[in-house]
Amino acid sequence: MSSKPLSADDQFYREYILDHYKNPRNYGRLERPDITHEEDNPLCGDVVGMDFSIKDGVIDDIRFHGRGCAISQASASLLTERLKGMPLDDAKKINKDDVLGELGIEISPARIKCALLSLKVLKVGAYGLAGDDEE
Amino acid sequence: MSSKPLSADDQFYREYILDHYKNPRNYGRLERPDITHEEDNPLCGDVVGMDFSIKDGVIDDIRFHGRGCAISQASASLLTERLKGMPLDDAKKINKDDVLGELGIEISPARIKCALLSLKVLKVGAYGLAGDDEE
Amino acid sequence: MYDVAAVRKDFPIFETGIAYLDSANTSQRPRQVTSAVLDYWERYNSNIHRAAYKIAEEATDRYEATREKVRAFINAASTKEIINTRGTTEAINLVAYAWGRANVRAGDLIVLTILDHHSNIVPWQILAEANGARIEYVDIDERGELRQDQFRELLEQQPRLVAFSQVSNALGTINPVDDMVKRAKAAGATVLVDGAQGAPHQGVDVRALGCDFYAFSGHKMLGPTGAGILYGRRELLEQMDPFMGGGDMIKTVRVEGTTYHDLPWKFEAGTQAIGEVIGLGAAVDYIGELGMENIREHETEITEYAYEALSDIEGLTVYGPPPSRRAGVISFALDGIHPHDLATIADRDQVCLRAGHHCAMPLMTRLGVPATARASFYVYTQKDEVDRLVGSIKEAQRIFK
Amino acid sequence: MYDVAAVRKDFPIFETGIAYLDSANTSQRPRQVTSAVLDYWERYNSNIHRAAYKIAEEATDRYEATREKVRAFINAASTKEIINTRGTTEAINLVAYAWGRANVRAGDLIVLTILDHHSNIVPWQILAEANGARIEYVDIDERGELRQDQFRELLEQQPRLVAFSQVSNALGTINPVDDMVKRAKAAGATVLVDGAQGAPHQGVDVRALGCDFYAFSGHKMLGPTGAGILYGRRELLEQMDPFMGGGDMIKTVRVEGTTYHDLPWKFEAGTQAIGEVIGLGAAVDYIGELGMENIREHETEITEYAYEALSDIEGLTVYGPPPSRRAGVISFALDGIHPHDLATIADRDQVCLRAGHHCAMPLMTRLGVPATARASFYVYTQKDEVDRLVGSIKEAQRIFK
Ligand SMILES: Cc1ncc(COP(=O)(O)O)c(C=O)c1O
Ligand SMILES: Cc1ncc(COP(=O)(O)O)c(C=O)c1O
Repeated sequence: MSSKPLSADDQFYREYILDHYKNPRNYGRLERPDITHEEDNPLCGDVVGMDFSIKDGVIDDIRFHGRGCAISQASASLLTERLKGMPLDDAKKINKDDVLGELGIEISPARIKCALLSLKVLKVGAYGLAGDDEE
Repeated sequence: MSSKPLSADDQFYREYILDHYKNPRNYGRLERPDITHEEDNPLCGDVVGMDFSIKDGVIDDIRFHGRGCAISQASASLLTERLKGMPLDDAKKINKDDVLGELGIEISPARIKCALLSLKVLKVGAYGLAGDDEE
Repeated sequence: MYDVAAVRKDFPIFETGIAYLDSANTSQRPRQVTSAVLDYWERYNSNIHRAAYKIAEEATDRYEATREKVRAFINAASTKEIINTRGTTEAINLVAYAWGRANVRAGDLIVLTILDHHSNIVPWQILAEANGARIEYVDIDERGELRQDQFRELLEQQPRLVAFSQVSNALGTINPVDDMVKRAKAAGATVLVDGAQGAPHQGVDVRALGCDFYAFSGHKMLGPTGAGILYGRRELLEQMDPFMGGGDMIKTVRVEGTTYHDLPWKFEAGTQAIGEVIGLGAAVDYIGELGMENIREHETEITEYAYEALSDIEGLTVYGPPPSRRAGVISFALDGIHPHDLATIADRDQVCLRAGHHCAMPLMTRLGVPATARASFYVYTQKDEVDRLVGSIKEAQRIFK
Repeated sequence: MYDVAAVRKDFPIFETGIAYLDSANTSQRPRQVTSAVLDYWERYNSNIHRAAYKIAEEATDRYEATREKVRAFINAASTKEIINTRGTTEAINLVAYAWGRANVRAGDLIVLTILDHHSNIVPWQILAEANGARIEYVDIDERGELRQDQFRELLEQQPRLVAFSQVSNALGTINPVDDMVKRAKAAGATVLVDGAQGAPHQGVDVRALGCDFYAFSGHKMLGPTGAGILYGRRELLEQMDPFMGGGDMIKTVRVEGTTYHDLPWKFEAGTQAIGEVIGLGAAVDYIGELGMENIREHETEITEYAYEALSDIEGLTVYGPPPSRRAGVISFALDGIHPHDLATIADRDQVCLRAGHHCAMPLMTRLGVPATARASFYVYTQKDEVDRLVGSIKEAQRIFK
């Protein structure tokens, strides 16, 4: 099996996704977050929470915590990188396609929820939006 | 269709069954029956009731009433013919096979209940036996 | 032109030579439906919603695709309103338990009709008994049509629930459901429409109709047994507690308590009839290809043909409304010949005819008959089958003359 | 000798090349089962119990023949004790509603276990909430086996109901059901055994076991989806009111009230999953031909083989008891690799592996894990499929190294 050439599924676990999984960026908690929110995906046990520090309408600082599969955690790590320093109004515009695009891999329907869990945290936590529109 | 030769199903409605259906024997009610009992087959709406007059352990007189298909009514008519004058102890021994044998035709599973309704009246009415053993 | 001969080619069972006149009971299933189920069994057989591999993803997708097909078929607002059940009966019981137990109180009035199927009567009798409600039945007139005057009087008593069928399975009466739903809603009632005979033959637009619940069975509309649908208005379904508990209808289960899944899964506990639901999706597709308008036209033609042919027979009484106000169902009686005897004689000619109370005993009692014979039609019925029925009836009359 | 290669030939799906290791979730279905259903569709497709013609008689006979086959399969005293349901979940809910609502009172104790499936937990939570009962859960020890000491203590409190599974679907633990039922009965409890994983793999003799209710699913034992069984002791079933109301479960329906049909039909409202029940009968036949003893032996061999192969892998933890006390189920975890990621990688090799909570969240919470990976086996599983799983695991470890 290990002699197999690089396949679509090795792509699935591309280096930088594994890197974000093993070395998550912005991991941890903020001492005094302006917003803090956590969501879980009970069907697979993935958990992602985010702490936001907001200054003048800009995401001044951000941390995430959680546990789960590589997709959910790498997606959260990638999203925090993108959000840091972003005006809230711009953050509001981030959608599914942005998040999936950033992952840059084909996500099967069964794993979509893992990939989008961090976006749900952003949406529900930061804007109080109903979180079920990706179903 | 009417030119068809006598088939198994014409047999099914043999002359004497039709005769018993159209000219039921012992049809009506007794004035002062010793036993009277009625059963119905709610699934098809067949009803058979019997009045018994018992003297010295013998079925001295009998009448049936009811409505329903040819099978249920002919079977009742045939059974009363047989029961009239029979000692109760002998009547007790009458079983499914006797009744079906007397009809002398092949009864499909769906019609068995029609054919045996009169036997059920006899059993439950005259002996208080549970009536569901033919199921 | 509707090509019934071509349609019949999709139904292998007709090669056995039967004349099938019992479609109101259950329909036949075309190859397109059975091969959809076979495809599931042979290529991607797996459980759904817990998919960790491709074939389970395909099963999940196709299972959920049926939901969308059904949503479109009945024009519901959202797939959240489409709940898979075993059939009409389970759908109605789901409402009677999950909505009824919580919402119907002692003294409340439930309005049903005398021509309804047992499945739309007994669940409400059980509920009424449990919660102390009372039931009134709308009567029929001499044509077998619901007495609208009496219905309106009953509405003045502000019933909590009104439940009736779109089409009577026993008489074929097409009820004026649009008007009845509108009036019942205006009177403040929750309204359930039993679409078991409506969905396959008339179709429905639940949003235009405005009912709260709509129930129907897949097996009466070319789908496999074991799959049917409850439509419920989202708002009501959201408020309701679940019916059955178990796998898949939960978000989290803890010793301390449980949170339930979102709609529609909240009402789908345990492994569902996956293959059958996929088959139902194929049936909806098949009906869509034939076109509901065409189906209706074809059925009307057959029904008029049969109505005339039967009415011509001496000693034959047809129950129910004129053909213009009935669906493809004809209930009738023959002088001096019990329906069962007729069915047995017809069976010899491979004519499949129903005889009995058609699960509508209150109606039979009302009509003063123990049973009727019933012929019912669908997409594949052809005139030749009606002719064979007429032949069997004449044969019976000859035997019983 | 059990010839697994020959068995596999009966399952067309294996021609797709999948290694199917998710049989505890749902099994595959052999040609013998699917062609029995196809035969129904193509030759005698019709509704049952209202038969007025031959094909409906045949459908009725075959539908009822399944009941007798199932009766013999579990050694029930009478077919009156065999009730068709959609599956285990509906069977348990039937008991929770029809027996539980009438018999469980405020303050009563219900004893469940921490390793049960949601379908044997949530219905009782709903019942406990409705009727004010309380629930206690028997814990597991470090081997994943039920703590019998604690079970006995709970029995001293004279629970009204005790419900547990014959075999855990998540860990494969074979519970000592004979002893547990005997003790629970002696303590005066009504006892339900969830046989969803027991019936397909161990079989059961309900009379020897002595439980009051036994539930299982056809789709986990080679049958179609949509058909499962509730066994209930006749005496209890007789006393119970019906669950759902509708067609076929009644004797007479009148405006003034309704009388119910005899057992078992009292509990089968509406058109049943006829084709699926017929398919279940074929599945019982198929299992009978293989022989439950042979099936068990084959599964033990595969399970031991897999247990050893997996235990040899570094960084892999197997949950639950040693192979001698487990059924054909192995739940495990890999250091640093989430079960979902493993399943996705396995899927690339067409290895169908389950990852998740297996509808046993209370157990997952107890084990302190969010999810496990699970491989499960059945009549058709061969060692080659286990080898392919091992390959996928190693591949995952390479990728995540
Ligand atoms: C132990 C156990 N109980 C109950 C169930 C529920 O069975 P079903 O989903 O077929 O209703 C399952 C299967 O998922 C199971 O493994
Ligand atoms: C009008 C009507 N309602 C309800 C039902 C019950 O449907 P099912 O038996 O599929 O649950 C039927 C069919 O028998 C029907 O014709």
